[in-house]
This record gives sequence, structure tokens and C-alpha cells, in this order.
Amino acid sequence: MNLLTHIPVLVIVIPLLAAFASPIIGKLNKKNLGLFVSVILGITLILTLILATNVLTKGPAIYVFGGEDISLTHPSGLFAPIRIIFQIDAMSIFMGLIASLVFFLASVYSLSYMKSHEGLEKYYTLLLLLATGMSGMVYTGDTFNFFVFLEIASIASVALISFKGTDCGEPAEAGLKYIVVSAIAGSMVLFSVAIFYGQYNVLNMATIAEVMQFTQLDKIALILLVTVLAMKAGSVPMHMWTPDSYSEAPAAITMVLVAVSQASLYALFRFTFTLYNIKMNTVAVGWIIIILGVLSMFIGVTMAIIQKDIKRLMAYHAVSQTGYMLLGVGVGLAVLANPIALETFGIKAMEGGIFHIMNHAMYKGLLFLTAGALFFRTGTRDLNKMGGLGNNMIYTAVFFIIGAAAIAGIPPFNGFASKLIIYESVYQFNPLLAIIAMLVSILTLASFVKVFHSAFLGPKMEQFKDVKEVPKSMLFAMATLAFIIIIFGLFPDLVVKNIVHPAVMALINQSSYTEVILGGM
Amino acid sequence: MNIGLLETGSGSWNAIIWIVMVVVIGIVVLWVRSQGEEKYKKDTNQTKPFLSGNPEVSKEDSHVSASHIYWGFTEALKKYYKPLVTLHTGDLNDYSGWIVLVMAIILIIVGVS
Amino acid sequence: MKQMSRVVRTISSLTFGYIVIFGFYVIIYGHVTPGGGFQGGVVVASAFALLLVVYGHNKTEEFLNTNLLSFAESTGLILFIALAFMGLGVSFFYNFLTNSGGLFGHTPVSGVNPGDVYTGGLIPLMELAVGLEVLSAMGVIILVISGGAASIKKKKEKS
Amino acid sequence: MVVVNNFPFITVVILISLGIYTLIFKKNLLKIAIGIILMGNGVNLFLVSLGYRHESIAPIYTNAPEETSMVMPTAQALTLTNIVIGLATTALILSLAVAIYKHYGTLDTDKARRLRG
Repeated sequence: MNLLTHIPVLVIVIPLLAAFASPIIGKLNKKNLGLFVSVILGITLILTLILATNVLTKGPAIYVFGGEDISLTHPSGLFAPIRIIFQIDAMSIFMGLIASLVFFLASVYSLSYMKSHEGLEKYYTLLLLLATGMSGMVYTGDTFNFFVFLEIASIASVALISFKGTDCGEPAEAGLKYIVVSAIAGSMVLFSVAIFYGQYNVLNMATIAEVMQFTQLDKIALILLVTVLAMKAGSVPMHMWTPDSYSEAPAAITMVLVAVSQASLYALFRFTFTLYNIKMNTVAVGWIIIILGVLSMFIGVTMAIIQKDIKRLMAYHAVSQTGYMLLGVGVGLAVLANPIALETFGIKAMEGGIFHIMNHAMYKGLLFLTAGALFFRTGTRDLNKMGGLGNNMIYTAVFFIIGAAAIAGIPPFNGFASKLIIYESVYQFNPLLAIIAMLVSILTLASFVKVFHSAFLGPKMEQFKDVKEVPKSMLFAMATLAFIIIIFGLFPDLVVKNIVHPAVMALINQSSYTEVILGGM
Repeated sequence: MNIGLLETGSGSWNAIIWIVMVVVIGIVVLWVRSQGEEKYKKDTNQTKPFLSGNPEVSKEDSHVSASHIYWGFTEALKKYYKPLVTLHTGDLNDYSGWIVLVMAIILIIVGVS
Repeated sequence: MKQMSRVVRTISSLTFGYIVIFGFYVIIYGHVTPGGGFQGGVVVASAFALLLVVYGHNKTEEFLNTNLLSFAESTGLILFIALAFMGLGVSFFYNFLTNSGGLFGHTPVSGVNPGDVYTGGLIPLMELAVGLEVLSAMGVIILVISGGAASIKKKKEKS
Repeated sequence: MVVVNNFPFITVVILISLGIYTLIFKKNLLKIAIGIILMGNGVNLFLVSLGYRHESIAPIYTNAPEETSMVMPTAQALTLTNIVIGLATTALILSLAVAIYKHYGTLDTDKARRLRG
């Protein structure tokens, strides 16, 4: 019974156990509850790294819950798997790495950011539940299990968004908007899971992908899933909950929410690529995702420029950066049907889009942490009231520059690497899209110059004269993110070759996903 | 030297060569700058910005705050920004309305094809 | 919320015990008869709601204090996950008690029979854990929301 | 005969469209909570009616003999989980509505929208 074989489940269950234990530990000694949670999420990060090396070297990992043997997908005499099966292939572990890293840094950041708040054990329970929800969404190979983890993540993130809702009304309003929108999403996802179960009498994704005949009902399920998961990822016409909830949540939670909404983006790609693949009309669905992406890019950045609240501005940038990912992978989906185009630029476009998910999680997390640092010291989020903070908050200013340069796609940083791949491959597909993408990058840089000028530059204002630098744990979280951004920027090919390309391949060829389950016959 | 070399579809990108180039050009630029005129007297009116004769306003009041920085940009695109901002009503009913609208559009596109 | 009349109060304090007992019956016999941890827990929580309606928020708050309930909630959750962990020898959530002849390990008898509680293996223990968690969670929710309503009423009377 | 068979599916469509109607047109936050519960119940009804088999008994039996036809139990298990999740969502929406009423003094979505633009 060596623990290595049980890693796929330990990565989910250790945060869950810690989530339930933290109220009790909070009562015993309130002071280092945060330390306990950071240690737990640190262990989860190490386990995810071990899992990543296993999956990337030895191929997808399966974990069957409650069966006699953890790889017995088909119990004796049954034609389809009936238990919940975790299937972790290169794409799932790609998202799992983002999740575990972001949650670990969020817990380290909130060691000092949330020290003054009371009710900390509720905060840490919800943070750990959100960690379980997101990693569950990303690792599960069962459609209904995905719905359950989606709801766990939604409810935990709503409670975290409205965490400060007791003393002022805005967080409660933001939380309410997110919960209503997520409840619609949950019902629609369950409706399509019911459609799959009603037709094929099976809940496991790989088996559905195998027996799918794309009937009229499957078309309806596809429509529901694409709409609802695009909404949860924050694509434009349905993006309005994003600025509300990102600006009202505590800083560490906003960083985590960025990663959670990317898990819904992963789910959108998982359902369209693995479940339907070429059985559906890939050109039509591809172009839908491209249009959603282009709309998100353009409207997201134009709305960001006119914002006054720093976190609301960054939230609109999260919407516009999600547009890049949708554009990249949408182009890959649109050409999935003809192999020549897929070979020349389709795979490259998807690599750009998926690499952008990792980069975005890094630099958007860094930007939100710097915004949290500013709020932590000045107590306000309004850019008009801030000024001259660069004089004494030097580290935060440096981290902000790195984050802003990365998001705007300035060369040595990681944003540039993934955007370059997206520009070049999307250009071959349709030049206009690449031009819009470049224009949006310029506007992104413009709005971050505005933030940098009004928050950091300018003379020292009298009420912020004695502002000190932020405490160590916040600096550590920001420093790790900045370090990762620089490393990914300098050696992008290592990341693309080892992590991103296998993930793209795992998405594209459906057979590699299904034969892992059916192989276990 | 292909550690940092990233193949991007129709070309490749190497961050390290880019940094080396920036450093080299930086040195050249600094060298050219150092050849410049040295004989100006510090913080006399030679180094003061020329505001066509107006007295220089103190730093505090000349700090352009956030909402005025892109005044020109937003003013020029007023016809684009006014409807866009009013569309973001923040009303919960509109949020669900948008979801249903997008679902209808995708239903038409996927249903037809 | 002020109290109801004396008749209602005496009747409800009488029936409170029976509702709680019925709730635990539904929890324990979850895998044999229709019911289970969640349904039984909600039945017991409905007894708490009955108290709240009849005795008003303040008296109910004293009777079932919130931190005892949240402590019970945490223990219920930890019990559930610990039971699932214990099956880790084979695989997570593995039901190691079935047919083991132990506490809940009797082999089910075939044909029509009233159903034997002891055939469930790990399931009755997990139902108990879930039931404990749900009844305390629902209790906390009811008390918190009624507390919120009470504070709004006080705010309105002050202003 | 066709209409009688899929009566439940017609009611599912009615329930879900009623839920969406309340979500889009009703101004009161509590009515929006009711709209979400309506949608959840619609999806639950769809799930349960998927598992229905003509003239079959409830799936509670120990080692049932071969020819007894039973209703599909997994669909009901999915409905159970959705009811639990619906409870959690409703509890959250109501407590947030209480918080909004405490701070904004109104439950109307037109007035309770300070976060916009």
C-alpha cells in the first residue's frame, strides 16, 4: 500500500480533511491556523508535482473510487464503468499544477493579509473547500462528479467573495450575482449530464466519448455546455459578474478565482474536444468560441481603460485575457476536422492558447496581489485617491512592473511568449483576428501605464507619507510569481515542449483518452 | 544555444538573445549619451522645464489622477463608450438575460449547421 | 420574534423529542428503508425550526447554542472523511466492512425479508456521520438567518 | 399516446422556462431565489423521469429475482445530490439577500446594483 498509487485521490482529500479540521484547529490555537493551512497546501503542491512527473512520463493515471482495485474500470460482467473514476491526463495535470500553485501562494499571502480579520477559520475552511472543488473539477473523469465539484467550487467561492459582506453591502451584492449565475450554470450542466445519462446510460466521460452518436439531444447538450461554461469562464456577453466579484473579494481570493474560472475554461475544452471531437461540426463550434474570444478581448480591454477602481480594471483585463485563450483554442477547434491546417497552425494555436492559461494565472495573480498590497497599506482601491506610492513601496512597484509588462506581452516575460505563438498561428488562420489581438495588447499596456502612473508615480501624498512596505509573507507570494514569470519568459520552449504540447495532444486525439478506460476491460 | 529557442509556427523566438541584444544596444546608447554636452549648471533655470513662461506648478497639483489620464481617448470614442457602459447595468436580471440570449444564438448556429 | 401562546409551546416541547427520534430512525435505517443521512438530518433540523418558530430566536439560541452545533458539524464531517480514508488500503471509499461478519458485516439474506440493518457495511456509519453533520449545519443556518432577521428588526426599531 | 408518454418531459420544459422567466423578469431577490429553485426542480424531474420504467417497482430489494423490473436507481441518486446542492445554493442566496437588505434597505434588483459600469 505505497502512497504513490493513491496520489490522485490524496491531492483532493488532504485539503478536504484539512477544511473540515480547520474549525477545530482554529479553536485550539487561532494564531497559527494560517500556518497549518499553508503547510497542508504546500504538501498538496508537492504531491501534485509528483503526480505531474508520473503523468507526463508514464501516461494518464486512473483512480477508481471504492473498487476492489484502483484501476479496475469495468467490474466483472459490466460493459461500462459504474464507479467514479479520476482520469488525469496531460491536460488535467496542467490545470492541476496551476491550481495547487495558486492555492499555496494564496494561503501564504493571506497569512498576513487576513491577520486582522475575525472568523478566520471560516475563511480557511472555504479556501480549502475551493481548493478541493477546483482540483476535483480538473481531475475527474466522470460527468456528474464534475457537476458536484463545479457546485462545491461555486458555493465556496461565493462565500469567500462575500466574506467582508457583514460590514458593507457591496461584497454581498457581488456574491449574490455570482451565486445566481452559477446556479443557472449548475442546472444547465446537470441537464446535459442527464441527457448523456438518459441516452447512453453511462456517466463516465471516456465511455460517453466512445459511444456518442451526436443525436439531436447531444446537440442540445453541447449548446448548453458551451454557453454555460463560457459564462463561468467569463467570456464577454456573460462576463459582468467577473468585475463585480473580483473587485469585492479579498486579494488572495481574487487570484484564486482567476484560476477557478480557468478550470471552467478547461471544462469547456474538455467537453468539446474529448466528448465530441470531430463528431460535432467543429467549424461552427470553433467559430463560436473564436467570436466569444474576440468579443471578450476587445470589450474587456476597452471597458478596462475607463475604470477607476484598480481591482475592477484588472478584472476586466482577466476577461480580455480569457479572450486570448478562447481565440487560440477556438482556432485549433475550428481546424480540427482538416489535418493539414491542424498540422500547420492548428496545434500551434492551441499551444499558444493553453500556454496562455498558465501565463495568465501567473501574472494576473501577481497583479491582483499587488493590488491587494496597495489596498492593505492605503485602505482604498480608488486610483484617483492613490498617488506616489512608489516612493516607499518599492518591492510592490517592481512586482507590479513585472506583472504589467507580462500582461501587455513585453518580450522577456511569459505573456509575450504565448501571445507570440497566438499571433503567428492565428494570422495564418485569419489575419484580422491576429490584428485585433495585437491592438488589444497595446490597449492592455495603455491601461496598465495608467494604473502605474496614478498609483505609484507622482509626488508622495501627505496621507500616504509613512506607508511602509507590505509584510514578508505577501512579498514571498509575489516574489515566487514574479520568479516564475521571468523563468517562463526566458525559457518558454522548455515549458511548451514538456507541459503544454502533451496537454494539447491529450486534448486533440480523443482515442488517447478513451482507450485508457476501455483498455482496462 | 537552443535552450531558450521557441518555435512559433512560422518562426522562432529566443529570449536570451533578445536580452543580450538589449544589453549591447543599451551600452552603445549609453556611450553615445555620455559624449553629450556636460557643461550645464545643475538645478538652475537651465534644467527647469520650459512652460512657455508660465510659473512651474508644484508637483502635488500637477499629478494627473487616474480618471483624467485617458480623457482624450474616452472623449473621442464617446459614441462607442456611452452605449457600452450603459449595457453594463449591473442588474441581476440582465445577467441571466445575457446567458439566455447567447444560448439562443448558439442554438441557432449549431442547430442550423 | 416573540413567543407563541402557552398551548402551542407545551405541545411543541412534547413533540420535539419524537421528531428528533424519528429523524435518527431515518438516518440509521437509511440503506434499508427510504431515507438516509441527509433526509434524517433535515427531519431533526425541522424539529429545531419548530422550536425557533414557537419560542422565538433568543430562547432557541440559548437552548441549542451555535458553537456546540458547529462543533458537531465539524466532527460529523471529519468522521465521514476518516471512514473513507480507512478504506485507503484498497481504494478510497472502499467498503471494507461488507461481509466481514463484524459490526455491520452480515451477509444479506435473499428473497423477501424486512431488511437487516447490519448488512450495510460501512454505509450506516457514513449515514450517521452525514446525518450528524446535516442536522447541525441546518441548525446553524436556521439560527444565523433568524439572528440576521432579528438584528434587522432591532436596527429598524432604533432608527 | 405520444403526449401521454412524455408528460413528465413537457412539465420539465414548463418548469425550466418558468424558472428562466422569473430570473429574467422578476425584480425581487426572493423571487429570483424561487426561480432558481424552480429550475433545479425542473432538472430533478427530468432526471427522475429519465429513470422511469413502465410498471416497475422502487429499487429497494435484496438479491431481487431476475424478472422483477425496477426503476433506475442511479437517476434518483443524482436527483438526491442535486437536492442537497439546491439546499446549499438557496441557503446562500437567502443569507446574501438578508445581508443586502440590511445594507441597501431594498430587495429590488433595480435599486440593489451599486456595482455597475
